[in-house]
Amino acid sequence: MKNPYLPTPMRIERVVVETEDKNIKTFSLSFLHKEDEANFKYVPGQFAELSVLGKGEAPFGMASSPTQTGRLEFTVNKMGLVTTELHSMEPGETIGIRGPLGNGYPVEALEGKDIVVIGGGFGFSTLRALTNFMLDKRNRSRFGDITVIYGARNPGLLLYKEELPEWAKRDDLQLYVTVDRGDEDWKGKVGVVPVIAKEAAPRADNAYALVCGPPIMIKFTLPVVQELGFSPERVLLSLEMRMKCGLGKCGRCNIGNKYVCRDGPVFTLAQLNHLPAEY
Amino acid sequence: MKTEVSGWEPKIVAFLCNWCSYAGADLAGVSRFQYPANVRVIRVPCSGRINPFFILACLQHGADGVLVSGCHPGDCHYLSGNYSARRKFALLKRLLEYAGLEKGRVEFSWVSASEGGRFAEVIAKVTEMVKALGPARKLVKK
Amino acid sequence: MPDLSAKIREVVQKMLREQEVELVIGFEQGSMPLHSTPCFIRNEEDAQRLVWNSFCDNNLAKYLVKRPEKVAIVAKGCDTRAIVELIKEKQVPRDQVVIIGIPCQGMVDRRRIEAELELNEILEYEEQDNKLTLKGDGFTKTVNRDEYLYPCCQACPHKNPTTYDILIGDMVAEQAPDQYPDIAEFEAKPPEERWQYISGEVNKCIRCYACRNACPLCYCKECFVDKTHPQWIGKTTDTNDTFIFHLMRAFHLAGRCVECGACERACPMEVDIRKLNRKLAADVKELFGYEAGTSLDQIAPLATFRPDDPEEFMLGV
Amino acid sequence: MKAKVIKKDDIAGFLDSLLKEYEVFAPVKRDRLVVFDRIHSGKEAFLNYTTSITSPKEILLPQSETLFTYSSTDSAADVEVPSGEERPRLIFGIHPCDVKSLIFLDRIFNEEEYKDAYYLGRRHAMVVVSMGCIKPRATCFCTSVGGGPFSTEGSDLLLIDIGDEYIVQVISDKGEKLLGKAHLEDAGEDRLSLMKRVTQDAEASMAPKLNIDGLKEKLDKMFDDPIWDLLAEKCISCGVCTYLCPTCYCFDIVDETRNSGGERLRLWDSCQFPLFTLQASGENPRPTTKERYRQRIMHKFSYLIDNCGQIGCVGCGRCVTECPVNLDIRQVLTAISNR
Repeated sequence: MKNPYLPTPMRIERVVVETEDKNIKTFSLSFLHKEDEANFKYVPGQFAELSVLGKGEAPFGMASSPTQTGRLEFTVNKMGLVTTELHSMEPGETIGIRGPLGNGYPVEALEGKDIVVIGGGFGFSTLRALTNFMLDKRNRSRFGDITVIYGARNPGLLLYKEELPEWAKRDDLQLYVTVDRGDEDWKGKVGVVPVIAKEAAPRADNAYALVCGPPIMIKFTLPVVQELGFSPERVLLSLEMRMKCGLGKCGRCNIGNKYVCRDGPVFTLAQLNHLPAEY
Repeated sequence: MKTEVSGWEPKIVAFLCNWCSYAGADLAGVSRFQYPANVRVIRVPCSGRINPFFILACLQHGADGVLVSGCHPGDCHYLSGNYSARRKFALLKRLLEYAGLEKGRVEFSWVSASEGGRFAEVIAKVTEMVKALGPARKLVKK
Repeated sequence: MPDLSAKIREVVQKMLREQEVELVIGFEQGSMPLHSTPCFIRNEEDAQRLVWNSFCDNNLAKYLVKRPEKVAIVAKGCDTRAIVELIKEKQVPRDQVVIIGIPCQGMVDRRRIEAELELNEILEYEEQDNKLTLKGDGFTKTVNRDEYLYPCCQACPHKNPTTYDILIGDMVAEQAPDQYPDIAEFEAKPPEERWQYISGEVNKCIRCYACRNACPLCYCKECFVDKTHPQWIGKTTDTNDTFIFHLMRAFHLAGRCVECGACERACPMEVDIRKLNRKLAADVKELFGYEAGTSLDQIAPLATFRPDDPEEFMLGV
Repeated sequence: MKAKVIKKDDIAGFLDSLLKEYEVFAPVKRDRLVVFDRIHSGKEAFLNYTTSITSPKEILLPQSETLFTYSSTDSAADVEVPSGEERPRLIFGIHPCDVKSLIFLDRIFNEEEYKDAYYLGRRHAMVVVSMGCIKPRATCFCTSVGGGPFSTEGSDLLLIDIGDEYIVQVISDKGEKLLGKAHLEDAGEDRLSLMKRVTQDAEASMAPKLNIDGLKEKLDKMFDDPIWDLLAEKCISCGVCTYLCPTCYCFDIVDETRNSGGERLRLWDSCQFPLFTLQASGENPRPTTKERYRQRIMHKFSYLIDNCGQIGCVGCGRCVTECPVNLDIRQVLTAISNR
């Protein structure tokens, strides 16, 4: 068995500064060794530990779709020791990766269903991966209608600014981009995610809702999706928690008897309803 | 316990306050005073800025000696930074030596902006003391 | 030692009845012989649980920091010293705490008694006046409590509360000011021997931080050992890192340590922690004339200075 | 079951013979405390003890261990995993409760989906020579959590003190092999009946069992119970209980740099430390002692049953005797059961 603590080297190919405050960057990485790439099979919603030798590791969801080969993307918010170091790194430099970890979105269960993606802020990264996965021409026919509702606090904090207009042009995707507070240049929607979700009112029969965002958004969005008719089994959430090993062993990321790193990070609302409300 | 290693030159970190001791070092340079080249200078705004961890981190990671130097009492640019520092340093120096660290590894001095000559003398003295002690062995992280 | 339990209960019941405070922090019987344990009393009936004996060794001031409610606290000399420092450091508002001061006759070092009895486990004990009667499987032994006081209690010059709102029991005679003879003796040893001794002590440390967490004056939200950015010291039990942890833990308590010995009692590995704390306490007293926790008015020594502070340690050129 | 006998005076010599083949760990005395450590001579072993202060888990799960080293912090550089132990390990004089903790750790670090190479490197081929507890402490509660002072589970040999000699019970083939060259005398009827008396006396001297039947079912309904506020009120969030506990295994992973390179380390961590769950954003989902103490109890007595069919407590009593504020897990479990 492979030693799960050993990082695999990857080269930074491209760094995109996502937000105006420059605190969020997306790193595009390629494996130094071809065989490592072949071994890294993942589904949207899974995550990996990015490793900077001398600083440590931190977990991030894959922001890219597995349909896009040759590159892995991670959207990194500058927060602590590892992320600060990552933010100082440039294309050509090498970092390590451990993964894929966690369960990811239940792609097979989603097949044949309408999909409603609801994301807020930084939590949108793995939902973006899932959306691109579904939009891939080999996959698009496997899913029903796709609705994407994505919000940030202000226009400067919206991620994936190159990609959103592309999505907007498509006729096989209903896109709602919103901000809590606009500015002079902002022509789009203004309003918090739960309100926009209620307005958009996607049909709930034969559909799944996937929700990821800050706790406050989740809190107000869950009643909305349930009002729209999504049963708890059809609402999926991706959680986050301080993690170290990513293997369900180091003992810190559990909610009740489930480890976010190993049993999650994706849970149905029905599962979460059976777990304690706190960590 | 003296260990004279042939060809060995000590590494000494000197934390100098921006307003007095650093200027004193500058003056020593401009005035062409000779002093040993063992010192690596770190400029700090005030001797009051010195966190004891700065000193311990130096010893842990390869310094053979540490010098902290600030303005003479009464001359602090921030009025009382060096007074507060003096109390801290008094306790720290005593604690380190009590725990068995050699006298002379960690030293404190006052050097003003006009004391270029004194700066050279302080450095010479510190270097001589650390040389006599030999390479740091205690608190050094292997 | 007089049994003050009944008096404490009476006072506490009255306080709770009259709603003078919402909570009283005191001691109750512990779950093992020779143990008392902190307890939190919120109603009159529960006040019956309160006890006072030779094993009320925890420093309860630990529990006062950032309390939302008005609290009364049962406090020995060292507890009151800690409360004084906490008040001065603005961690405890003076008007939010009612100090039930208790003159203390020193607490008993159960580990020393247990070590002497070796494998004979104490299953029951009785305390009467100055005698402790210890009973176990097939043995009964009576000892004089005063011979088994904690080292910090033996040296304690402040057995009486340094400040209080209510006093229970009679003030006890204080012994002469601490001259720190143990520190002087240690200091007289060669530096290498001191280094070896402290290295040996810190090598026992398992970095559980019980010393820090038991200390009434350690309340930082983020301790220096937990900092990652910058990381001051490594997190392993490497001797140098652990040495620096203990040096700096003691240094952070310079002029604040009330010498209650909570750190040493909490340490499962019996590290001689007070060797460092007491050095600083001795120096603070000698250099700055300050004894922690003895006065609400005197400014903490590292929060002030005098232009003529000693500087004999400075490099003379 | 085969039973041999060995004189107490011959133990040091027996250990010396084992030292030729094994890395031997045994209780040793350090000042007033007994800890487990590697011995280099049979004389070092100190067997006349009740409970060691630290648990022998550190033999399998060191407080800090190197996952790998690197000569440069460039992630393209090769990392090096430390090579495993060369000689098989032998633990001597360990009490049955601590042996139970080794079996517990096996189910965490050697399970179907996760085999920890570092752990297994130390555990595989390990020989366990345990020693029955003829004098359980009043704080021992092994019998309440499925163990016993003379339990043979997990041992290869079990020693029982009958005065000047130990009865050596042969539990496994490994144990039998170990005795191979020692040529010990059979115990014989008289000694065995003496042993029976000793063990019966010891068992009878155990404190009454805790009444904790149905504890898990209780706990599963009690996450939001206000009792947690009270139970944890005196806890000071130190790591004594978790660090001394033979089954607490939670860990941290950190990097340490030296010169240009460094190492990635796995260290003991404690769910009682606020930092354990503190996120980089400053958010802490377990902000107070209440949440952290609840996690400790829930993990040990509920979650572990769901996840690997065992509880995380062997009843050694270390957390009971060493807690600086006398927060007694026996009282806590009883309070929960009485809820």
